[in-house]
Amino acid sequence: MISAQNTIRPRPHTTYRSFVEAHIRQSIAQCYQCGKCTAGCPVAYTMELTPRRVIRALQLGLENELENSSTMWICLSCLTCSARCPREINIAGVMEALRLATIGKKPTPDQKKFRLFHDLFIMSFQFSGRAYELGLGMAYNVMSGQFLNMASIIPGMLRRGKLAFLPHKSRGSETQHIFQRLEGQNKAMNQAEAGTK
Amino acid sequence: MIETARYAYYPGCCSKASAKEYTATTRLVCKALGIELEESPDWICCGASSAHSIDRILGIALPAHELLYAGRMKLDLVASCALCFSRLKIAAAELKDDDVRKRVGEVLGQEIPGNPDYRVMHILQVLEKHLDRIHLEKPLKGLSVACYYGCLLGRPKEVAFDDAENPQVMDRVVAALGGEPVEWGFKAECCGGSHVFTRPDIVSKLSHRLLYQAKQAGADCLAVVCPVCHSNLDAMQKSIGKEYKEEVDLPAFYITQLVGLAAGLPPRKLMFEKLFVDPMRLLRAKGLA
Amino acid sequence: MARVGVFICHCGTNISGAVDVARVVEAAQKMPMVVIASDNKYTCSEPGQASIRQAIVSNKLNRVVIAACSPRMHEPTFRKAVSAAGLNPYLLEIANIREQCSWVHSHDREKATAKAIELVKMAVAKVIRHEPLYPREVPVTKRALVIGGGITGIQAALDIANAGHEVVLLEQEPSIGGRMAQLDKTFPTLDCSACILTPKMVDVANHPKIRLLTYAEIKEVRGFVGNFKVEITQKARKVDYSKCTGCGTCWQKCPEKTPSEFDLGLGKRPSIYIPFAQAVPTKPVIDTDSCRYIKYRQWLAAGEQGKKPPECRICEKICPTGSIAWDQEPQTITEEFGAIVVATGFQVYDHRHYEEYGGGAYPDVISGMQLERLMNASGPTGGEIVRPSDGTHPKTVAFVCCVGSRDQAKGRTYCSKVCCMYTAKHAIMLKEHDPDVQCYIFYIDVRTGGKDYEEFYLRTLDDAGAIYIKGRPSKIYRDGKKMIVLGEDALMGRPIELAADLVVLATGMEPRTGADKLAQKLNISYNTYHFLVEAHPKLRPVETQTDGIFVAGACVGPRDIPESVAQGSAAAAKVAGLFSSDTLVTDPITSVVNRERCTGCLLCVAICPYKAIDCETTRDTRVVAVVNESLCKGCGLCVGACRPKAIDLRGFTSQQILEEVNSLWS
Amino acid sequence: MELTYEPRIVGFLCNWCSYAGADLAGTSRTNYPANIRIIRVPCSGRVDPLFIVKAFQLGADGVLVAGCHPGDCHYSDGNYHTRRRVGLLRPFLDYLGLDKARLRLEWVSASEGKRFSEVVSSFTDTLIKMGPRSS
Ligand SMILES: Cc1cc2nc3c(=O)[nH]c(=O)nc-3n(C[C@H](O)[C@H](O)[C@H](O)COP(=O)(O)OP(=O)(O)OC[C@H]3O[C@@H](n4cnc5c(N)ncnc54)[C@H](O)[C@@H]3O)c2cc1C
Ligand SMILES: Cc1cc2nc3c(=O)[nH]c(=O)nc-3n(C[C@H](O)[C@H](O)[C@H](O)COP(=O)(O)OP(=O)(O)OC[C@H]3O[C@@H](n4cnc5c(N)ncnc54)[C@H](O)[C@@H]3O)c2cc1C
Ligand code: SF4
Ligand code: SF4
Ligand code: SF4
Ligand code: SF4
Ligand code: SF4
Ligand code: SF4
Ligand code: SF4
Ligand code: SF4
Repeated sequence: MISAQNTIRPRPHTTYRSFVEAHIRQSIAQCYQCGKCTAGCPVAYTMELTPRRVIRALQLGLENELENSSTMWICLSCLTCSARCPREINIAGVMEALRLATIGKKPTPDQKKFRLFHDLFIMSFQFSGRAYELGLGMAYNVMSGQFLNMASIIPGMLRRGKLAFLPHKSRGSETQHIFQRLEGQNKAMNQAEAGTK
Repeated sequence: MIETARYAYYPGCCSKASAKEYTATTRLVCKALGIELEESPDWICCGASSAHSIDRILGIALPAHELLYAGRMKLDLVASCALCFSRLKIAAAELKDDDVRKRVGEVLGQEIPGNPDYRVMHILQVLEKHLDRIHLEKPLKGLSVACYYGCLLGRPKEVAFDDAENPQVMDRVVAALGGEPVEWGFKAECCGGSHVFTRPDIVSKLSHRLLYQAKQAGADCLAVVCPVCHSNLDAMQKSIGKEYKEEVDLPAFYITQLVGLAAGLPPRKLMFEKLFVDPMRLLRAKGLA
Repeated sequence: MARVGVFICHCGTNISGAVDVARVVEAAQKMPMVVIASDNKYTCSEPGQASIRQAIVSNKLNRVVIAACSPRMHEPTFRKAVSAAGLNPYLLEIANIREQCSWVHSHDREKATAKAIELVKMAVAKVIRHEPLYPREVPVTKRALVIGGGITGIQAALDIANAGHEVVLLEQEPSIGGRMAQLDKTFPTLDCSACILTPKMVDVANHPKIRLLTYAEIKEVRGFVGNFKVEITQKARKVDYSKCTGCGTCWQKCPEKTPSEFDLGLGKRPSIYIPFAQAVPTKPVIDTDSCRYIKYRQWLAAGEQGKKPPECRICEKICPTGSIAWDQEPQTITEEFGAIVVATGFQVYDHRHYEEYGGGAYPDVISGMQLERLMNASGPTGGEIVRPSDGTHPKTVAFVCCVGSRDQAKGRTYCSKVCCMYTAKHAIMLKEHDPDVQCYIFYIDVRTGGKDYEEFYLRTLDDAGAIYIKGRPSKIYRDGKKMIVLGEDALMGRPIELAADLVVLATGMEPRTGADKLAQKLNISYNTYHFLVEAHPKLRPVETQTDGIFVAGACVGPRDIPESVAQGSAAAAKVAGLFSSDTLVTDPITSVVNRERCTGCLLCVAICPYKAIDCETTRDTRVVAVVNESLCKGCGLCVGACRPKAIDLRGFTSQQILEEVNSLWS
Repeated sequence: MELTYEPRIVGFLCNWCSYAGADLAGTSRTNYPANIRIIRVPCSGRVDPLFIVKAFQLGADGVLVAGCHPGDCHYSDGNYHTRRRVGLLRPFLDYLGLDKARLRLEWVSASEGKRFSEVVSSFTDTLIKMGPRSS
């Protein structure tokens, strides 16, 4: 990821930025780079682009750096940053927007496991209506290759009857239809958009 | 004679597995207080932290499904999980937007009435509202409780019902039970949430910080209002202790368990055996069991 | 019958170069009521003025029109000339045929001449409707009131008094001195605050022209420039100052101790007290909230309910002069002043609003002002810098800048201006007190605009070895004995966790609670934060929209001592200027109410920006508006608001303006 | 006839900003069309809508009201009242059968001599393009 070219060539008006600003209904030009968001973010210590720098990258139009970072996936959506920003910028919303903006792109190796988790989580209730923790945990462990993650507590969970062996179903399985209709809607909207171009 | 209060109730997915004791004691306590909870037979997952990360409309549509149910019942909707509460409340706010409402309606296959006012409450609010109904059989005297709210009850401002940094509702509830809420600075710091799968190191670090701070503040135990937080602070406690080479041993109760205890409900029904960190020694030491 | 004379100027060739003056003269002679029209090479020259004076006398003129340059240029000159010929100076109208005609239409002599004729016509139409107006002379009470006894008010009071005028210096607290009295050393020179302030306080107390009214408040302000009537409430001190010698026996012996406001809760003071050792006056007041005897009397009055408090009265017993006056009640004093200086200063932002920094719950997270008290040799710890929690000496000290400033989320967007500098000062002083101290300063930008300020800041790096960390912290919490500050080192782009023994919040400046109420009483403006508003931020920085009321110091905006002193002196100079004559001449261009037409709707009262309109009841019990001509500035806003056309503006009456319009088509 | 059409404009200028701005146009010898006749008022807030209506009734082709920029009023907020009053009057012009563009409200400061001459030029141009009044 380290590029040989470290010089920044600002491009303040990118589609990324417009997408993010439309999502949070605020202008990120308001950010005066005080760093309070990073200071309070519980996971900033493990991000390569901290929340303040994400905003900076947006201000300067450094799209590649944003796309290649896992920051928005490491973000816990805890809203600490948004709650404390002196300029009242919804930084958690910025993270959410960046997740949505990059969802169609090929994930970097580091992003993969987060995307996998979300996909599996959604799959776990897409058909039954309700999330199925055990299935999710096992599927994730198998597919991500991180076998030992939850291993230590699984026996305890079983002993306490805290893991159901079979998924619990919602009556009516409404979720399946929701996903179908959503897909239809998104397709229609994409077509409409392509049509206007 | 106390009047029964009725609410629509959204248990959330964890209620069927990891948070069985939370749901069970919520029902139990509510029953004891004359609060009726109406659960929708066909409730579905709110999508938690995943749906809104993948598709904005999906993140609203899933919780909206439940809002519509409560709307039909003309009841305020109560959630016991902080994460579900947050998603439901955010969805209720988003539905005020005409365009969003139209799209969500399409996805749900039903029209959503205009100008909707869906009221969402967290179980803490319900408990506080009906505190006067609790008959204190066994005041939690001498029990120092670190109330842990998690990051989502006070944020964002638009949906919060308490201060973002120093919330007080649970402290008031615990005080009303005769317990002693401790002052500590981490009531609303994040526990690591659902990163337990993807980045367990993060959960360990953040939850350890919480446990350590609670203990430092002189707490005997934690009171928790969210299954995700609870699993991180209770189930993971032992492995966190190992990782940080110090045994914590801080029982983490669901707030409903504490209410039940103070109201004199039998310990057996409060399902203390489901907790990973055994609270019985503490309760006996305090003369509460 | 109006007899109008019209005088048209050539201005050398400035006018005649573009306008055919002869034709204008000719046309003017034919205008209604014009008795004589003539021209002049240079009207404003002495011969030019003389010819007008002569024409007025010999033609018995009672109205004059001069067509020349802009009235903004020579109206005063010509008013004098007209008046020298025995005419009321307001029976003059000027047609601006230079700036508005010859100079801007120089390429078209025909059009310029035609326009000049019309401009003269308009002036004639207007002047016919002119009434004689008489400026009023009002006497000036050469006595000034200075509200607020901080450094600003002290400076203003001394300067006015030294100019030879009487001053009343009014202070709400028991002593003058303001916030500066609480400071230890002061940037950028590190003079000891008391050393430079106390002599001035003593000067105030001893100045024959200054009367000190401490423990007093403004109740009501009426009147206008030169003639204000002010009601002042003298709060009950419960001590008779005419007898008390300030011997100090009482406050040394009083058994009741309560947190000291002056030491911001870090120390205690007795119930009968002076706020600090160098207080002026050095006479005590009794704090009725904490005094035992007052509680005892309340207990008696409440029918002896509850536990009996001790009766005490020790002060009374030991006072050698019998000065304790339990039955003293608040008094109202009414005084007259010619000018008022408002110097009510600021208060320190209350960091309890920052819950993420502990909301005031951690004893070892203190404000900059509290640190001043800890550093001060006469402070609660005798100048020893210790942690409030356990009295140990802090070795690692973290500073957080911009607390309560530059923070829209907390409703304070402005920069408080002094906190960067006082934080630098604190870092230098801490190092001087204890060479083992290491300071870390969290900042967003370091702002050091001022003479020698940047050099002073650099000393924090060079001499004090302080480490500046760019980034606003997000959270402060306790871990064992340490306070942990969570910040970002924005220059490294990484989060930073700092374990400090003491955290100092550089809290900002905000106006005193109640500044808005005071401003309302004085009829001056204040902004959303309640800082007072000056007449012009650059060119009239100590004046207000209300004549005779001046503002100075930190009540107008964040200010340090050099600026506050400069403003105090500036306000004093303005007052002295006002007092330099015995009377004030008021502009007669004011509005006037036709009492018969007025329906008493009072729309005009609401619209007048100067509160110049009042209402009164006529003999036939109708409510009508009355204009206070001393307050009216002649803007004419009220005239447009009045539906029944009952109010009009002298010199610019509706009829006059309509005649001007009319003349263009007649 | 069309070629020699000279619209007549009445200008109400506040003493402190716009009148001074017009003076500055003069001292800097900035030429502008000679169609405007200026009436000095202490504050644009002194302009009674009646004056404007009267000017139009008598045959004015255009009326200009000019005052200090919002926030700069010599009398603190007179020009806000002006803005409101002129706003309220505009619909009334319709009723008189007049194009709204015949009434202009401009903010001209004492240092904007050039701007003043531009305002007069463009207003005169507009009125010439509109042609003589039909009512
Ligand atoms: C922590 C800190 C450190 C500082 N250090 C420095 C420094 O080193 N160097 C420097 O140049 N500046 C420093 N300053 C700034 C300095 O304190 C101010 O510039 C100065 O005190 C302003 O003086 P003032 O007279 O305008 O206001 P104040 O000092 O606030 O005085 C106002 C007075 O008016 C009185 N008053 C208020 N309202 C009323 C009322 N309604 N009726 C009657 N009386 C009233 C008040 O009681 C008070 O006595 C520091 C400020 C702070 C907060
Ligand atoms: C690029 C720039 C932009 C600025 N913008 C702003 C702004 O937006 N807002 C703001 O508030 N400030 C601004 N300033 C600052 C502002 O220009 C100064 O504060 C202000 O001009 C200072 O006024 P003065 O009268 O003290 O000095 P000067 O304007 O320098 O006047 C001094 C006068 O004294 C005369 N003089 C000097 N020596 C002698 C002598 N020996 N005998 C006789 N006469 C002498 C000089 O000829 C001169 O006319 C700006 C400054 C600069 C450089
Ligand atoms: S806290 Fe707000 S203003 Fe400060 S750097 Fe973060 S986004 Fe920008
Ligand atoms: S919402 Fe995300 S970016 Fe913001 S503080 Fe929480 S984890 Fe950090
Ligand atoms: S009065 Fe005015 S126009 Fe006449 S000569 Fe004097 S400056 Fe010139
Ligand atoms: S003892 Fe009496 S004279 Fe002495 S200071 Fe106290 S009140 Fe004044
Ligand atoms: S009565 Fe007692 S408590 Fe009150 S001021 Fe006098 S000595 Fe102090
Ligand atoms: S002076 Fe410095 S610390 Fe104070 S508000 Fe301004 S930038 Fe912040
Ligand atoms: S607006 Fe006119 S009628 Fe109404 S009170 Fe004022 S002067 Fe009288
Ligand atoms: S002319 Fe202006 S200042 Fe005078 S009374 Fe009317 S509104 Fe008030």
